[in-house]
Amino acid sequence: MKEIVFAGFGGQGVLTSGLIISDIAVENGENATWMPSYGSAMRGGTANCTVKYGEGIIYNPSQEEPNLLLAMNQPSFDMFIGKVAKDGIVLVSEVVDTTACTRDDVKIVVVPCHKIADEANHSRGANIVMTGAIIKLLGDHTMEQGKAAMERMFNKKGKNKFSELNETVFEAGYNYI
Amino acid sequence: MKEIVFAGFGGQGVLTSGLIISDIAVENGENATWMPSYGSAMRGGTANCTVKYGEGIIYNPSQEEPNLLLAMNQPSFDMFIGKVAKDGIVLVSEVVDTTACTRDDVKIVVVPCHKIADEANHSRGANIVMTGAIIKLLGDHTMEQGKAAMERMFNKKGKNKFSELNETVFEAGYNYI
Amino acid sequence: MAKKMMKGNVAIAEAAVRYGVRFYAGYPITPSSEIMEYLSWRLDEVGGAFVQAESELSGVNMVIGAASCGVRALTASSGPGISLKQEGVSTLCDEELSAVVINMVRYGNGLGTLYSSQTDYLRETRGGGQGDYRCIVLCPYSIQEAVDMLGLAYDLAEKYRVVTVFMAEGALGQMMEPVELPDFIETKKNYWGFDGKYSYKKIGIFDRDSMKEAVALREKYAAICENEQRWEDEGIEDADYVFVSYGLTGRSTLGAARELREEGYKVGHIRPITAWPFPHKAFAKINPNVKGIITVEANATGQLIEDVALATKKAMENNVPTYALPYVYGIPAIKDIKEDFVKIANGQVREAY
Amino acid sequence: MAKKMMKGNVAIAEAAVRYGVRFYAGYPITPSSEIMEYLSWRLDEVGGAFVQAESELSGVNMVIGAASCGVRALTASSGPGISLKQEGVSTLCDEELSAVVINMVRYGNGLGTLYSSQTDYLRETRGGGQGDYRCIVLCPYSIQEAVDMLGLAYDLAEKYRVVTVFMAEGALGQMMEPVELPDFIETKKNYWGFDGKYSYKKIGIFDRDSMKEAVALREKYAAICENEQRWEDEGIEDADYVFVSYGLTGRSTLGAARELREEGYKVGHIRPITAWPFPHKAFAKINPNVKGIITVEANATGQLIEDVALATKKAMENNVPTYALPYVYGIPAIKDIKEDFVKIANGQVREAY
Amino acid sequence: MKVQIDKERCKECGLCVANCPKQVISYEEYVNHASYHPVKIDDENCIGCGFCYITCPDGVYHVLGGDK
Amino acid sequence: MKVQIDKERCKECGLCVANCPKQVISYEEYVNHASYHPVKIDDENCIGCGFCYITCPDGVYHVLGGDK
Amino acid sequence: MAVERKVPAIIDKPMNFCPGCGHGIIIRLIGECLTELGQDQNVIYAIGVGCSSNLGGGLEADRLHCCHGRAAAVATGMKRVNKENIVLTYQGDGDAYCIGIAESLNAAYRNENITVITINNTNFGMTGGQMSVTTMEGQKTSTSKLGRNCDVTGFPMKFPEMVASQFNVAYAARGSVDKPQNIIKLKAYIKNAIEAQMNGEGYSIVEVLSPCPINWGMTPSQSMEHIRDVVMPYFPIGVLKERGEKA
Amino acid sequence: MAVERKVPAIIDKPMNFCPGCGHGIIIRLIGECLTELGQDQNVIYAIGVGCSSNLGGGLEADRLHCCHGRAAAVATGMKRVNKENIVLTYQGDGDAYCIGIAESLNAAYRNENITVITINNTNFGMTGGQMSVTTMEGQKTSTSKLGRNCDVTGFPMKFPEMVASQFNVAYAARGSVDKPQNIIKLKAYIKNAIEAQMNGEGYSIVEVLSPCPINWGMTPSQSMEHIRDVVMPYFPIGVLKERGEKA
Ligand SMILES: Cc1ncc(C[n+]2csc(CCOP(=O)(O)OP(=O)(O)O)c2C)c(N)n1
Ligand SMILES: Cc1ncc(C[n+]2csc(CCOP(=O)(O)OP(=O)(O)O)c2C)c(N)n1
Ligand code: SF4
Ligand code: SF4
Ligand code: SF4
Ligand code: SF4
Ligand code: SF4
Ligand code: SF4
Ligand SMILES: [Mg+2]
Ligand SMILES: [Mg+2]
Repeated sequence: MKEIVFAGFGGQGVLTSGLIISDIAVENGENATWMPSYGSAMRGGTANCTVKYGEGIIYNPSQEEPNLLLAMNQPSFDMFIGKVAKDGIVLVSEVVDTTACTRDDVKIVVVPCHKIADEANHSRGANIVMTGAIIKLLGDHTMEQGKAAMERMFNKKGKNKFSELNETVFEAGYNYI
Repeated sequence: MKEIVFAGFGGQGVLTSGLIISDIAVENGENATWMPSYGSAMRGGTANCTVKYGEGIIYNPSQEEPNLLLAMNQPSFDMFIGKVAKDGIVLVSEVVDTTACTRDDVKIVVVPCHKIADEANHSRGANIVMTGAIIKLLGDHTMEQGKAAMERMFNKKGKNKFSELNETVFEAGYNYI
Repeated sequence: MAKKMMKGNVAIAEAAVRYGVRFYAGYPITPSSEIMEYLSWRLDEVGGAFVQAESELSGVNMVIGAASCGVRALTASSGPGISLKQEGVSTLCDEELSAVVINMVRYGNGLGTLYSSQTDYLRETRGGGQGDYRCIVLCPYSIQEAVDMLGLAYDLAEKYRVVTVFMAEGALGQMMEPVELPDFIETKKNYWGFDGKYSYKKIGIFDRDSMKEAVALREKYAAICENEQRWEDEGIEDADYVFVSYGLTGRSTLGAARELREEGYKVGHIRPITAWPFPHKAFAKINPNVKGIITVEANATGQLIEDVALATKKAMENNVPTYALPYVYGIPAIKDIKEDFVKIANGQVREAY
Repeated sequence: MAKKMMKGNVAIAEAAVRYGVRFYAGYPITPSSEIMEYLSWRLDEVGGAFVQAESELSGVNMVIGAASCGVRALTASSGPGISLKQEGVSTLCDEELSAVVINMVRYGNGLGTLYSSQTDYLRETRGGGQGDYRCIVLCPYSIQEAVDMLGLAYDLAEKYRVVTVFMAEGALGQMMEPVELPDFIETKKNYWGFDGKYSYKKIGIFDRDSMKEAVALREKYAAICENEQRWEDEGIEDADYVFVSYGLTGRSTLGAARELREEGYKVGHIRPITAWPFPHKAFAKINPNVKGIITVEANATGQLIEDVALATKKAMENNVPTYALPYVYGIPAIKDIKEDFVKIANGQVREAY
Repeated sequence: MKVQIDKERCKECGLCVANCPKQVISYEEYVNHASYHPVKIDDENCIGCGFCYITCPDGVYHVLGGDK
Repeated sequence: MKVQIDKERCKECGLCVANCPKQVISYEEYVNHASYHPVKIDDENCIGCGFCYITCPDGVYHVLGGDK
Repeated sequence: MAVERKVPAIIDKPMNFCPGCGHGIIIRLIGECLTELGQDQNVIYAIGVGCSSNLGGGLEADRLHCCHGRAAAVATGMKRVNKENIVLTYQGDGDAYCIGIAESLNAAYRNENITVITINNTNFGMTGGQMSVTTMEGQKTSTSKLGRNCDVTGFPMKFPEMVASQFNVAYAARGSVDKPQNIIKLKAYIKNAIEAQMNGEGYSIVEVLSPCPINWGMTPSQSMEHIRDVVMPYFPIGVLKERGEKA
Repeated sequence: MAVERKVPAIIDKPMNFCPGCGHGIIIRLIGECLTELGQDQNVIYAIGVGCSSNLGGGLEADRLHCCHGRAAAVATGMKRVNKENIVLTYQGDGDAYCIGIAESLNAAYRNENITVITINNTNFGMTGGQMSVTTMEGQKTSTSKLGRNCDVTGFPMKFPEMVASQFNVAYAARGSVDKPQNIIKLKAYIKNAIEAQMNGEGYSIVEVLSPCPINWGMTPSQSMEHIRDVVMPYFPIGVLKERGEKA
């Protein structure tokens, strides 16, 4: 069973990233849970969700010890770095400063997702870049499975007009690893 | 410890009679409780209360086995006659028909309280007639104690304009026994 | 002062004034209405404030407002009216405001009846509102005790900053018996009360830490449980059977227990005065070889029995059987209690726990 | 049909439609709002009715109205919103109307928080309204179970003419997991529903006899207790310790119990599916020499522990100690449960009862 | 007779008495089971106008239609 | 300088920008701790009218009084 | 020639009101209107708590005793699922305007297709005559011992005027039972209210000024005079919102 | 010459509203009025539940978070025992007019000497933008996906008009934060409301039209235009009941 925490500012799409990953797993015949942390309001601040997937029952769908942490911004990194499992992966965007981090039992991977997204003319696609990167990093699913899940997600939301751009940045993220 | 049930139509003053009796006892240094049966509304129908008095703690202030039942009307008589203690007293007004009563272990006393009250030009004083009769029947307190308690009661209620009439019918009731 | 016959609700209302209550808000309901009727004119005489609210809900929220200003505030109701106050009671506890809520308990679910009863025991002791707060629950067995205890109700509420629920059977409010009223105390304002000057810096909801508060709450409740259990007991050290019963029902049960003793049965009696904290300590004194513990209750399903079973389990080495005698409404007659006791003693009644 | 990732609240709302719910009234509150948001448009599609009420109080009374006409009616809320429905729930029970009330439990007294929790256990199982009614309380541990159980919720409510409280932790409504939705059932009207023709002669309040009804009520509740206890258990026959825990917290506890078994501890697990009637029968199967029973709970003070202690007392010969592990809010982590278990096994934790 | 009276229902409130345009309603000497003196009508002078029916809160009256 | 700015409070909502009669408000290149680009003012052309203060929901502005 | 007049079958059971109480008259009028409109076998009542509850005892029809104040919400639930039935509430002033003000107001606000009948006897009759929002200035009640002081408790509330002027309701009227002429008018109001519902026009309300001799401390006849002399000048009777009138 | 303008001390803490939310402006205005009237060290707030709750975080003053909808009742309790303090409620439209309609209305009805400030953003902001009684006809919200249908849900409620016309209140006004000119007017309304309370005139209310960019799905500036173009024509701003005016 894998546990992944997706964290960033509200509006950065971390909840959607989590959904895509969980959806891949379910389509693949595995079990999955997606658990948002819902705050006291509509208003800004940080957002995060926890996704678990794998064979068999998932006992506790809430956050315990993530195997992978996606931190899109500094507060998210600071808040969750201590919880990552030993030998876990910490995926961060280029805006995160990891120098003060004292953990040497985790692998930190920086992906310049904002830059990659901007360069692809899809500045709101930084989360998709990271989604691609996560799939590669975890190695449980293929790029095709990821793209199909993403497609389903945006179709359902009626937001498939960015479909091509999303594919581009997804691949870029995947291949960046 | 004595238990007395006062029952009649609403407005006939049975609750007041009960209060007077309980007040005599308390003034006399005894203990007493007065328990109304309060119905579901303001509206007519029957009213009753239970008074207990005597030395020491009164465990249960509610109706158990009255030593004396005052029944001002037929429904009250029918409702409570079965509950009267063995060797108890049943005091009824002249409108009550006791012929169908099967109990021979109680003493039935008829006092024509309406007639006595009417004759004294105090038609609303039938309950006071009965109060006097009860004191005599129970024999625990004197006529003077009874009159004093009655006086206190009506003074408190600001209804002492009938004070003389009340005394008259009280005495008449007392002496009728 | 000599004792005077007084109606329970009136005596309680006057006692409230004497113990410094200076705010009342509520909505009428039988059998508690006389409390507010009395205070509707009486509070004005002592410089207090009275509001007839448009509902119980609004009434308890007015009490929240007055309590937040540190004033002794009161509301009273019965049956459905108390249900409507539950959100407010939970809020009072949450904000650590102290107040007293009187429940003159009437019988029945839904609209219910006007009969006197003990049907709200589980709700009052566990809280019918959201969350897991507890109120101190006092249950008087005479008008005199009620009148005396109202001061304690406020003292405890203020000491621990909780709500005290004053849980009396409807009959206690409607009946009369001789009472001596307490003296007037000097009114004071709780230090945490608002004065418009931000003198007491009440913590705002966004600065609160629920995890820490949960720990503090548990400590507070543990302290209350340790310090504030109140009860009366009689003849329990050598008892074969122990009755547990509170309020007017407890008073009747006490009569039954004493008569049974006289008749040669070794029975004892515990009368909880605080329903929460439940008097667990009383159970430690019970004869270890007791054959059974029996509740006498005025409700339909047996409610007190749960606390009695829990206290029995906790305090006694053996698994002592507990029995419930629920008489639905009214005050159970001594005769009935005695008869039903004999059935239990003869093994004709199944234990509850 | 293949399982699809669905949000708990949405899956529950759609399941309600499929199980024949044709009326919803309520007022939004996090974390239950998505149920009403979904039904606000969905019920119209199937010819049902939806009303956004001005308050929870009004919402539950609208449900009373619809239920009195024999229609499957639903309301959902959380925290303070459920408190405001208590008078109505008591009334539904009193009038022997059936309905389902969903409580997506959030943490905290008063205004509280949005955290997922199990803080309303005692209220839901004992009734926060006036009187001594009981609601059937179902507590799902997965979205799939929730979706499957909603039909049962109505079937039971209608069989016994009571309210079923569907008590789920807030997280269950907010999370997603794979779900298969039930088929549509044919909608039907309960025979006792009003039709304007006085076909079913509902008894009026003035013709009722509370004493008789109390007896009938006890019989009904006894039948429910006898027939409707539901739970899952595992490894309790030979256990040294048995965990008892429900809902998502129970799911996490199951994980902890299995891991502990693998690590060599003889632990078992009971997961109540009905919180009322509480699965007393499960306790009869426990190893008579068990050393302790442990609740795992998401609240501040320990609530489930009361039912567990009562069931233990009732089912077991010996006075087996019971322990409470209240984790306040959220879903307790498997690691924490295991660590705290070890403390209990080492005698470092005091028993609750 | 233009009007029938259900004597057992009468509560002796007097509203019909006050509103009868012909002032033909008075009370019986006896009391009914609820101890009220029920109304009686002077049939001769009753005009069947129905004001008694209209004003009675307790369904005591039945105004008979037609030429009876 | 007629107006002081608390850059950390700005949420980049643009209300002041839209309401400045002199159109002298624009955004910084950098983001503050909450990741918003805070406002900046072209002091030269600011007339100290205070519309920015009036329309800002987040207390960013302090209009300095007097002849400063 | 006399016209036959007989208490309608659905309410033809003795009811438990005080002598001279207006409830009985109003209940009979509702029964007459329902019968004349052919709806007496097609009606569901949502009954309030108060002396109005006694209706439950006298009625041979579908009826539910609602929580105090909530009848309009209950009626909403009933009507939304049983669109073919006539749904009526029967409530006191305390029930509908004090504790139930939110439910009463919001049913009117939504223009819910129900009929609300409120009995305004200027006090809480059943519970011992406490002050209500309809209590007259200076009126003595058990919670206004010295007479109602409107400066701190508000002036008697005119609910029908409120909903007629503020919301898009179908029909609103106020009647009285003080004398035969007004009883006849009142019947027309009630009939209109039910017809409005039959036609799906939306919310209709009839408030009725009714005596409470027992709590007013008056004889029944004095009470009727009190309505005419004291209550009606403040609470004028008549139609406040005609059917078909624009909001 | 520039006039100094600075956020008043009692509210000078960053608050947690969305970018462009109107709450911040209104809160500042209240702070300014209190300060200018010398009441900033003499005030108790009864805060509603909704985005208004965030006020609790930004305020250095006595304040209580009330149960959802009940702030006017809480304020009543506060004022009755602390007559010298200024008691204000700060509530959303959902809080004051939906769940709290009974308490809000009855405080006005009693002419309780408190000041009520309601923030009308035509939806339940905090809980995800559900429909409110103030939601505009046709407005899409999370419980009116196809746009509000006023025929079954009622037309947007005008509470200040209601209490101004029906009850004996001291002062009622509606303002807006859509542009500087209106913000300046709004401040005058708030000041009048507080002054009315200082003079013991009774109940005062100011409703404020305020944007909810996040739930309206608009930018802050678009939201302000939406207020001007769509909301204000239905909810006109201005004084609805002048101080001293007869009821
Ligand atoms: C929640 C709740 N609160 C209070 C009561 C008590 N109660 C019953 S009827 C009533 C007032 C009735 O007044 P009104 O509606 O005017 O009816 P009336 O008796 O005057 O006809 C009250 C306060 C109750 N039953 N339920
Ligand atoms: C009793 C209760 N019901 C529901 C809620 C959930 N709730 C919190 S705020 C709110 C609506 C707020 O809307 P409004 O008052 O308009 O404030 P806004 O957020 O729009 O400023 C709701 C439904 C609650 N906290 N308590
Ligand atoms: S019908 Fe007319 S005249 Fe005859 S008794 Fe009745 S009111 Fe009088
Ligand atoms: S109106 Fe009816 S109840 Fe009253 S006196 Fe006449 S007949 Fe009797
Ligand atoms: S003070 Fe006036 S001119 Fe200067 S920045 Fe602010 S709004 Fe623009
Ligand atoms: S109005 Fe305030 S928060 Fe908005 S952009 Fe301007 S300074 Fe920043
Ligand atoms: S108390 Fe008043 S309203 Fe109630 S039945 Fe008696 S007279 Fe009628
Ligand atoms: S949700 Fe709306 S009202 Fe609430 S803070 Fe955000 S913009 Fe303001
Ligand atoms: Mg009334
Ligand atoms: Mg709003």
